[in-house]
Amino acid sequence: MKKSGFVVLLMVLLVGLCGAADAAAKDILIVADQYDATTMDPIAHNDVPSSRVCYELYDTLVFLDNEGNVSPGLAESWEFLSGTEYKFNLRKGVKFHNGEEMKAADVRYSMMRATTDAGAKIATYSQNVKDVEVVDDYTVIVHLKKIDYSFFSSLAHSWGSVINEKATEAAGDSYGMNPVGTGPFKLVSWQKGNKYILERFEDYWGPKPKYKTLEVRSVPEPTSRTIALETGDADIAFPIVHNDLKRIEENENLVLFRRPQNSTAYIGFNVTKKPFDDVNVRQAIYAALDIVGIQAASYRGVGKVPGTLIPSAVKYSINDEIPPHVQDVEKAKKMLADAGVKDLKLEIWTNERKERVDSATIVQAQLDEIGIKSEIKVLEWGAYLNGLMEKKHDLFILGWVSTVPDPNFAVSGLLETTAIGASNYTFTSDPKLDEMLDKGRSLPDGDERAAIYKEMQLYINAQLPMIYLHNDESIAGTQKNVKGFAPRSNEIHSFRGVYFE
Amino acid sequence: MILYIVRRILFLIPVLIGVAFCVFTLLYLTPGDPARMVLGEMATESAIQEFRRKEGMDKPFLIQFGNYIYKAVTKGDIGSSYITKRPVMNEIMATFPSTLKLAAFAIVIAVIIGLPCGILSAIKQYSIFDTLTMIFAMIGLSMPVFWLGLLLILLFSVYLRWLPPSGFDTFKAMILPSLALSAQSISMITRMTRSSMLEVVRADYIRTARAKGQKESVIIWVHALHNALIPIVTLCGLQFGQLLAGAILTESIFAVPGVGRLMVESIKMRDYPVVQGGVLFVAVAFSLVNLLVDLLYAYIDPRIKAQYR
Amino acid sequence: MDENTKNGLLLEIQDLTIQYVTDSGTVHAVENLNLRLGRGETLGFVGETGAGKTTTALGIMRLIPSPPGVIQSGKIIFEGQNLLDKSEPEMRGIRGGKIAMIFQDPMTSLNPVMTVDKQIAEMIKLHKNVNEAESLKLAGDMLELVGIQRERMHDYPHQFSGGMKQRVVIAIALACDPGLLIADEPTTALDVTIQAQVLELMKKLKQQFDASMILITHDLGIVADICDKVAIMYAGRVVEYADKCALYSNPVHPYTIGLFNSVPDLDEDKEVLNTIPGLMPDPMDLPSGCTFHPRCTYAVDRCSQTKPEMIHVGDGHLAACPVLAKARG
Amino acid sequence: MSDSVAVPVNTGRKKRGGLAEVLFRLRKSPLAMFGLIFIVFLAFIAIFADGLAPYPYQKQNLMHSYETPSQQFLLGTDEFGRDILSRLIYGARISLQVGFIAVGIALVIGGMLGATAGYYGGWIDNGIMRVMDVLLSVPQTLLAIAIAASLGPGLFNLMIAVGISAVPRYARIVRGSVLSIREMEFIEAARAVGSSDLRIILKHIIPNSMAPIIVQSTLGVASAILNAAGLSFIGLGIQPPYPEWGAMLSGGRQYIRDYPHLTLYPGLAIMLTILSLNFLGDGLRDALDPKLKR
Repeated sequence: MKKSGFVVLLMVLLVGLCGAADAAAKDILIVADQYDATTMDPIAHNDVPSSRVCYELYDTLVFLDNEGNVSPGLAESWEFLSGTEYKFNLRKGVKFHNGEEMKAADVRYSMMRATTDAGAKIATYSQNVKDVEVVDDYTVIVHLKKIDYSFFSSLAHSWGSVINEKATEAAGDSYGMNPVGTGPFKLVSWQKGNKYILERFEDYWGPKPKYKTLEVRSVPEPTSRTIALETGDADIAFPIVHNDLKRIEENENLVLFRRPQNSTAYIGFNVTKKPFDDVNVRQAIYAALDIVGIQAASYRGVGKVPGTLIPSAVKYSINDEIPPHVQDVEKAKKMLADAGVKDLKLEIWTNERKERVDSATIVQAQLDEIGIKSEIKVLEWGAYLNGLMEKKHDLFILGWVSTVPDPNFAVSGLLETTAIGASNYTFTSDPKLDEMLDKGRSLPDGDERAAIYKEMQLYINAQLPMIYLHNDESIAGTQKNVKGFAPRSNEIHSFRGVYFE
Repeated sequence: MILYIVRRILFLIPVLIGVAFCVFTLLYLTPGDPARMVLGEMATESAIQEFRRKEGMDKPFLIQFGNYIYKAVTKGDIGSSYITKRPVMNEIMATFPSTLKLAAFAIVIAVIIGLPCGILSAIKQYSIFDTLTMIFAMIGLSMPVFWLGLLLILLFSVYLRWLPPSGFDTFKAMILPSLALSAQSISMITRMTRSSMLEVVRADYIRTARAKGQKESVIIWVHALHNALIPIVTLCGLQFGQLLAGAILTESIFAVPGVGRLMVESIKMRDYPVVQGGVLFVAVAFSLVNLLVDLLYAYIDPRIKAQYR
Repeated sequence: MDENTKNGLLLEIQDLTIQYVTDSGTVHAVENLNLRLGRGETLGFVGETGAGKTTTALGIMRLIPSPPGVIQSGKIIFEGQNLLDKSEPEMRGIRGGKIAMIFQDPMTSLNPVMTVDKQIAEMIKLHKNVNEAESLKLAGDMLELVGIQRERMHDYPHQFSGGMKQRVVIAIALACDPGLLIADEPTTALDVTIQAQVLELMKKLKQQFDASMILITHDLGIVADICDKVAIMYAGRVVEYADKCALYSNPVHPYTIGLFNSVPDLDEDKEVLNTIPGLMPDPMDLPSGCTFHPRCTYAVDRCSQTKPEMIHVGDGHLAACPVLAKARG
Repeated sequence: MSDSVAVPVNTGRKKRGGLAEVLFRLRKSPLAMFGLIFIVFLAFIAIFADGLAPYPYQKQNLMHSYETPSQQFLLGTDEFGRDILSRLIYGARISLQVGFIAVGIALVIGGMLGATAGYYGGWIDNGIMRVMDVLLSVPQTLLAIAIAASLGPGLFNLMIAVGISAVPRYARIVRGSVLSIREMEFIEAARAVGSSDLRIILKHIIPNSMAPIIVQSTLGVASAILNAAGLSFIGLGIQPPYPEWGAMLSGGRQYIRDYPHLTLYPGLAIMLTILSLNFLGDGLRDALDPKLKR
């Protein structure tokens, strides 16, 4: 009776609702993302969902395409005056969402703001900016503190977005909720934790989007995202998890996109702690692990095991040239014995990400076979970072995304001495590596730069401060009638060019 | 009566200060440096120091707490989110409607189903209907909401494709979370109604009514129900209060952008002002709902009204 | 039995047996009970707690809670008709209208969430053809009749004292001029001073309304004050039935004698109060034969074997003890 | 009192000892007996998990992942090919541990606070109960989450978080029953013969306020297990590879479409356990409370 009451109630509700499906012409693109943006201030974040919305709201001086080629953005052309001086000629007649014209002063304001504490999260990119010189309303010269050729491509990152000085100053602390940019979309409403709605900016300088409204919902549950695609509640959904790949591929109304991502998940060693300070111990542990199997079991056919620290799509990568790692338990035992390590007990730390926990679980089982007893600690993000900062860890699983596709950013943030206290959680401090990194930055693109990074990758592999676990893929699903969309390797997917067929 | 309300609200103040103190202490003990979390892995040491200074985190614990209370009491300012920089109140108010809707929906479902089931069960005590209802109620009570939520998604979203598993914008999308959330309340209200009715039905004044020659239906629906309602109303109020704050799991399964999820996310992001403000807000809401219940109580029960002076 | 009473017979109970059937056994609450009540008479119903007095009263009202209560057999003839044959709707017309009941505890007998005038008016509306306003007016009249100011008619029960509540209960009971009033220990829960007032009121009103009354009590003093006839109950049976004077001057059944002896006598100076030895038997497991025999000082062998019949021991005086009946008779 | 309508169930029946009497009454409720038997069964499983489980709970077998129930794996395997049945069996150990120890913590702390408050009254009572009011004005789930977050994950911390968040309830209940018992004559008598306060509390008051406490504790174990599973579900609970049911459920939810058995069995296990405890608690309430006899 109670049950049937339930069902009757549901039926009544449903009959009433199912009829009222939307019949209007398609002028809205609905995207199911995993998380909501944290802020729409381009320099107050360093997370992918926020970067994605900034990409639609703002423009940068230069654009980078999927292959890493630079094309003009707000700057029509540019000139490298020297290693530390880049001159940009700005596009004329570009309007902000508030109607003002974009001028050199705004570019200067945007960049200099990024060098203050407001830009602490993207300091990696902005710290080298010395000054921005306003030559005239449509010309600026960016002065760097020291030569760094990786800087230029970073300008295409969200941090390089040009914002409106007046609007930003007026909004003060609440700017992150009231963005004003020059991008093809402007913000209509944002319900935090749920969705934001953008609308086509009719005065956009470039090609205008073919649809009026862009709605991005945050749907944390992978199953729910796939269902949203299947039921037509979403036009585009990402990321898609491995167990739903086939489901989307086999669905004739849907299209699955896969693209290698510029990211590396790794099992790091705390190299300041005994016995992990010994490269032989690190190598022994590496030998004990069937990394290929672990990656396959945890990520289930998505991505691949990296060969080096620099992801394949980033220039000068030799990621795909390294032969696959082979597990050798006997060798591992011997190396461990040679290093004089007995009865090793260790902790493997990870955050809650399922695949990482899964990997840790398998690593634990495999280490057991060479007599290493390990305990897994799954920490919630804040506690995890804090613990790493305090150097209490042994092994830990973490990932690194090269949002800016320059090899420098793939390595420096993880292993350079200056990154200790920031994102260098292996606490690697290797003068030789630091020197190579310096040299790599000071060279313009070319064979010489390529050689340095190749050498660097092999050197890191030999030192083994971390075991590479996984190069991820950007996987997205769309409705069949959605065209002009392709996931990007840095996960900053763009919806500017999407149209319906 | 008004005096009573004012007194109750005044009484809330020390309780809230106590709550604030507890939360403050808990957060103080929580591992994870908010400055580091907020500013990111690449933040420089000076930026972090500046942040800590600006947020008053360099001061001793008690001074931090004192400042917080001082600002909250004198200016009604409970701080701004570390992450969005918006006032905490705005953050909460942005999420509260969803939670309120969810809780209200759930409690309405619970009353609509639970009350009649409980009454029928009591009238037909020991019948098959009664036994089945009680077993179902117990199952409902024992069902972990996160499991029920998954089962509902599996049934209604995956297999039947009737209802969306997430999104809280449309009425359609609100059905599943409300149902999942209401299961426990339905069971509790059913059980409470039954036992309350059974107790009342045995009361002397019901016998008096019978001795007057009154019809059984009038006895049940007028005499008994009115008296039985007193504990039921309390329970509904308590349940509603619980739902307001206890929807955390439901909100996370169905991606409802509510206060509960805001709390969990803020704890994870170490956005302490939001956590503090959120817990305080929930405590206030909880207490106000309880006050409301007490007032409703007086409306139903004249004996209690007499005590509210 | 005198003719007068017989002609004016209002209520006659024949062989009434009521049981409570529970999981742990059957409670023999009332067994083969026989009783008569004439018009205008007041019958005192005396016995210890658990003797079955209230059950008998509820039986007359057909308000035995069921389950577990079951009226197994017997007849309850009220105004010449067997109440046990009545349908439930017919019974509803009789309850309150013709037979009204006053319950023991005035504290709990009134609906706490209803004003008293409405509670009285409810009774009036059920049995008299009046509208809401009239019924409320009559309710006010009834309140005045039982000695409560009319202004207080809109008050809730909790605003009255115990004695006043019982007055309200009496007002409800008498509101429809019933032929029979059953009062179940109406004063037990009240203070002694209030008891007298309430009893006085009941006595007065009973006369005024010309009703018969069954007064359930364990207080022999009250019986002496109000009643015409007395029935002594023990373990579900009436063991002695007589005129008040006859009973008080010449108690026959050993239990009755025991009861009278246990009343403290101010004229005598005794160290110890006389009590009846032993306890009431377990109603699930009654002794065989005369249920009183285990406690009876006069018991002989056959007392434990055959159930004693009611025996005439005088004019309208019956007792269920063959041993003493023979001795007296 | 001559309310002869209330059936005197107790009179005359042979007097049983307290426990035997309770068990006797419990036997009459099939649901409560079901609950009791299931919990005893579960406790048995939990204690002898090492002998009963067909596989170690952490034993991976990647060749056999996601298998549906079969002869080899009675309830199938999870994503690592770990035997779900074995994990459920070990999970019983964890869940019961969490449930009972958390309630134990809540009972000891809450009980002491409540007994002290109720027994001494006055400003001590006032002080303690105001603090409890503060804790009660934060809903239990939220409180548990906050405590769990501040302690960090782990079995022991989970117990503490769940336990502490339940303290105010027990303090209230114990205080309530102590208050009602304190006024009774035998306490006066004990005081008159010069028993110490502690002795009175321990020897007289606590044993006499046991009934509501036992009932509340039984139901409390259920809610503690549920709470702990909820915390594990949102990732504030127990570390892998320990097979906590809530964590198993959470881990399997990504596969709910393809392999519903990963979530079905842990969910069922939680539900049955809670159900049994609730049935048992209800039955105990009826058996222990003379007023509720029917």
